[in-house]
Amino acid sequence: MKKIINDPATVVDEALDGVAAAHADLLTLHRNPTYVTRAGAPIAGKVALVSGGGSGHEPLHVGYVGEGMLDAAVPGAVFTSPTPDQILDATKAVDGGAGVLHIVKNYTGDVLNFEMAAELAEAEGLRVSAVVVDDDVAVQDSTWTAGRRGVGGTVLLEKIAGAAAARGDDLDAVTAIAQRVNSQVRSMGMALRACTVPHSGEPSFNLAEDEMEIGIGIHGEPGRETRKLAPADEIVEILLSTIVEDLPFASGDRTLLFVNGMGGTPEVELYLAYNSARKYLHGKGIEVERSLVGNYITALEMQGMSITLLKLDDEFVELWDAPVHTVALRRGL
Amino acid sequence: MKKIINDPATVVDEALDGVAAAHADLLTLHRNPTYVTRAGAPIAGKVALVSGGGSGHEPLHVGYVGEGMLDAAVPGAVFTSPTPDQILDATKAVDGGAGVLHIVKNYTGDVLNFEMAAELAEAEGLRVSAVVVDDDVAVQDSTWTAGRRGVGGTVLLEKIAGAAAARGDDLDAVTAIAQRVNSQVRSMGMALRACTVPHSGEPSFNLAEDEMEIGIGIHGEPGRETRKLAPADEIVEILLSTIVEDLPFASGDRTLLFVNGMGGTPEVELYLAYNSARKYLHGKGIEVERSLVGNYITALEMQGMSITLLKLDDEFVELWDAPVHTVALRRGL
Amino acid sequence: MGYDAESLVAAIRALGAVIAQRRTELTQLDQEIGDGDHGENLARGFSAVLTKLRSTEPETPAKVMALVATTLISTVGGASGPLFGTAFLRGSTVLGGAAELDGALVAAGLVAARDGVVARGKAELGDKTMVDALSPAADAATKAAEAGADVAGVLAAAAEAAAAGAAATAPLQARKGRASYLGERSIGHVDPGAQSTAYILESLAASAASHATGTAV
Amino acid sequence: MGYDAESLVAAIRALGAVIAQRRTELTQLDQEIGDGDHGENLARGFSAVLTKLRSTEPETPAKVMALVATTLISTVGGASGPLFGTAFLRGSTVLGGAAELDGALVAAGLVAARDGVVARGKAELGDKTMVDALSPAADAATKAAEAGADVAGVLAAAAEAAAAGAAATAPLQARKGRASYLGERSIGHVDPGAQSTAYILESLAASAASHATGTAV
Ligand SMILES: Nc1ncnc2c1ncn2[C@@H]1O[C@H](COP(=O)(O)OP(=O)(O)O)[C@@H](O)[C@H]1O
Ligand SMILES: Nc1ncnc2c1ncn2[C@@H]1O[C@H](COP(=O)(O)OP(=O)(O)O)[C@@H](O)[C@H]1O
Ligand SMILES: [Mg+2]
Ligand SMILES: [Mg+2]
Ligand SMILES: [Mg+2]
Ligand SMILES: [Mg+2]
Repeated sequence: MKKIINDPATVVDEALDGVAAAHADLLTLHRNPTYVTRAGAPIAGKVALVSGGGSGHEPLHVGYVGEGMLDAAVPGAVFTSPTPDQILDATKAVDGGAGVLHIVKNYTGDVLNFEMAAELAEAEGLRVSAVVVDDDVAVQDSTWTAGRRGVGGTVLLEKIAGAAAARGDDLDAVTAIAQRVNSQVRSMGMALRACTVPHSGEPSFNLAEDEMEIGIGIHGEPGRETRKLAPADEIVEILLSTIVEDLPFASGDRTLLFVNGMGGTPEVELYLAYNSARKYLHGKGIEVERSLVGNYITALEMQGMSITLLKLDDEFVELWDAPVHTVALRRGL
Repeated sequence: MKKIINDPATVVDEALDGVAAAHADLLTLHRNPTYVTRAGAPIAGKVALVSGGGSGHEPLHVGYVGEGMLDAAVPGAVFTSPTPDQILDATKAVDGGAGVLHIVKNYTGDVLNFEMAAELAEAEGLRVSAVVVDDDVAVQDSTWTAGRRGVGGTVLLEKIAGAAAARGDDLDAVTAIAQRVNSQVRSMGMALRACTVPHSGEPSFNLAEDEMEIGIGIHGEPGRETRKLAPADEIVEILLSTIVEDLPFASGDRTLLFVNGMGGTPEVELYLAYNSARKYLHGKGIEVERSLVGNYITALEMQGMSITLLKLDDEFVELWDAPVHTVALRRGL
Repeated sequence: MGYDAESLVAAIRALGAVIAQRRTELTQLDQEIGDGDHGENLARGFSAVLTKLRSTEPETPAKVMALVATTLISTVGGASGPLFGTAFLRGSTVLGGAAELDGALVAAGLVAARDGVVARGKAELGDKTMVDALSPAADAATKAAEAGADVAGVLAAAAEAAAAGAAATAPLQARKGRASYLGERSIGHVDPGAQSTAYILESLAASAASHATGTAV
Repeated sequence: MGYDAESLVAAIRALGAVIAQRRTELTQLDQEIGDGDHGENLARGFSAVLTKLRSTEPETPAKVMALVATTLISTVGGASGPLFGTAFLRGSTVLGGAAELDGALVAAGLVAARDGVVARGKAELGDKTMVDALSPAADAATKAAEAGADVAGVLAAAAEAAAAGAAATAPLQARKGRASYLGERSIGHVDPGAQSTAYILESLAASAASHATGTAV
């Protein structure tokens, strides 16, 4: 296994020490249990946003802790959701009296652990609401299944809901905006090469040199389908056509186009795919009004990308453009 | 070859179209010949900074075009320096009457093409000075050889010299600061896995599963030495001990520690290495006062990292902290 | 000698060793249709349980179960952490203040565990989850207890049913948990959580059996 | 029939085809001790030259050389762009207004080209660069011209010397260009720029030879 690590068991802890040391102005790292809070937390009277999940998706979520976005992030082991006591302590640490929104990606583990934490927090008298992000159109949705995964839409939701909380919206309003983002955002991903989880030491799936995996998640899960490798334009069309039909997005719609690298994809390929995606959307009369291109929600060193499309309205644009000061997203501060 | 591209011949052009579309507020892309200028260029009375080099190192240099950093970037083909006509036109486009500083990484191709462009620009009456960055301690320096490569130090130099130009320093002063950065910065890199240049289609070198390459550059060149893969702490020590002895850095020195990903390294490994590097420096009494961790000067999807250490003084700190607004670095704007 | 807290602690210790041993195998199962951490998750949890048991001596079987439950909940994470945690917690509640276990209590504990997991995870039989091992185990345990079986007998019946249930997950298409994302591609693989459930009951049954025959575990 | 601008254009066209053919080979050489783009760089440059020659008909050999020079400079990039560009530019200057080439002019052109490359790149003989092919080629050309050789004869002598010079770079340790970063690891590989220089002269010599014998190139 080719990794710059000392010991698979201490990867996350050592990396968090690094993050805390490099960004001491922005973040505070708490231990026993582990969670990260923004400078100045709790902010009295502001709705607090707490997210979390397995590690290995960096900069998600720790990279989004700060003014205008998350108040706390709760990192689990690599690709493993955090535990209720971590989430509970983070929730209590950032509650400023206006309640706490839990932003949960729709994975059974994340949902169950956040649920247990919320029950415990409510038992202690806190107000907690939750939004479960499930934007991955690669997964067939149904009330009988675990439902769709939360992927790229999470980043956009954390930014927009964070801005709503920063401008003073109350818990119900912030929750409603978060839910509205989730209802208007769709994503799909693909991989050229799998990642290797440190404790396993083996690639999480195998692809031949001329194959790609379509519909992957962010935990090294195999996707829905293995296909022959195709040109970028074709890959983009596979992903975007599914996304566009799902919501559906229609001619005249205003959108935010987010092309995300899975961690091992060079920028030149991401911008090339972004360019291709713009052209595809242009052909459908869909307007790209805001953009995000880069590694924002990753699966360790996986090579591949995901595309996320959010339907915009004036309020979303205003909240997206609002100042933010985190490790991974910074604007106007 | 596993890449999200359409055609090896058009990779850079398509990606640049994507960059220009995604960041139209910050950048203007020019064609025939190709170069990128910042919004509002030329800025009358301000020294202009122009850098450039082969593509494949993104976000370098296009990602550093903007207020407080570069006025223009000149991208060549992948890993191939741009041509004099590109550099000349970029130089003329951003000259605000106060002269132009060329920031050149020390590769024969970059040096020769920038030299030719400077000769042509001077023949047209422009004032051009140049700084050649050569911070890579992996390469033995000597007046008889091509000398050391320019690597991670380039990013820090572009930021600091850009801030000096933004505060109104004249060409001689900006050039002197740039040269001073170059004299105080040292870097060294390593790889776990090579990258594949699109037109070649083959990895630029091969390593066994238990090997790493020490002293690599940013163009997929093999390094000075192939070694058995080692724990992160040992890798960090190999790189940092060479860096520290070279300048040399001494106990009590104030530094900026920059841990850079080569494009395919997950953030968790970069922050882990950063943490290890901090501990190593702490053991030597060297103080880390500023930090940069992430993919800032890459070699496509290469897996690996470089470490850069800059000796700080008050002026460097002030210029490093100054506002900047580019695609890849943003602060206070 | 009855099956008291000390007996249960010994069984949990043996279970910890089994989990450590099965770590790689469970992780590999999870790599095929999940995210490759199930063995790692349980190993982390049970190693924390063993550490706690070095400094605590719970007085009743219920307290042993509660210790296991809270430790798993706070160290495992993932889907299996809250689910196994809930299972042990519900089991603990059923045992009440009893100083010793008997067949009926064990069966009631397994039924409560199953109901807790279903309430939390909302999986049904056939969704290809740990429920497919735990539910037949609870049913078999109930039947055995009704037939008068002792702790060892009830656990033996439960373990056998769980093993069969786990094996029977292979041909199913997952509808819950990560494996559900794979749709039809989940078919042909045993569910890791069902398999670990079977191993847990197998280990508890083996401990109870040697306890019954006075063999050291 | 003298060796005029038209003859030289035909030779450059043939050279363009040779470079396209050698693209992969030159890139592979560069991959061993450089960054794997040398063949790509030259192919891009000469394909631009061929495109330009479709719409322009330079009147003198010097103007053909100048067209090649400026096109290479503005399309090749890398180290070899300015160096080959300089070589053709200096060669062009030496040819002046001559309508036809002769052996002496070709030799003088090669000497000027070599001097230009050395002035720009500051490499010395033995540094493992294109100079190790170009310099012996210029010397051999001078000798052949002094002995009265014609264009074909001078280029044949130059090509032979360049090929030998290129081959002789293999055991050297590079002191200039990217290969120098490898230190001792650069030993054992032929320098790509020396090899391409040899191929260029080989192609030009072949064209001159068939021109002399009236064979179509
Ligand atoms: N909704 C559910 N109900 C019951 N069991 C579930 C449910 N979802 C997942 N599981 C069980 O959890 C197991 C996976 O556990 P683990 O790998 O530790 O967690 P994660 O899936 O979060 O990585 C699955 O094999 C399955 O048996
Ligand atoms: N200083 C120099 N003087 C002469 N030739 C040089 C010098 N530096 C490099 N070269 C030649 O350039 C060749 C490499 O060209 P190329 O691969 O196109 O450019 P780059 O090295 O910029 O990728 C080398 O093989 C060598 O022959
Ligand atoms: Mg998991
Ligand atoms: Mg090159
Ligand atoms: Mg799992
Ligand atoms: Mg080269």
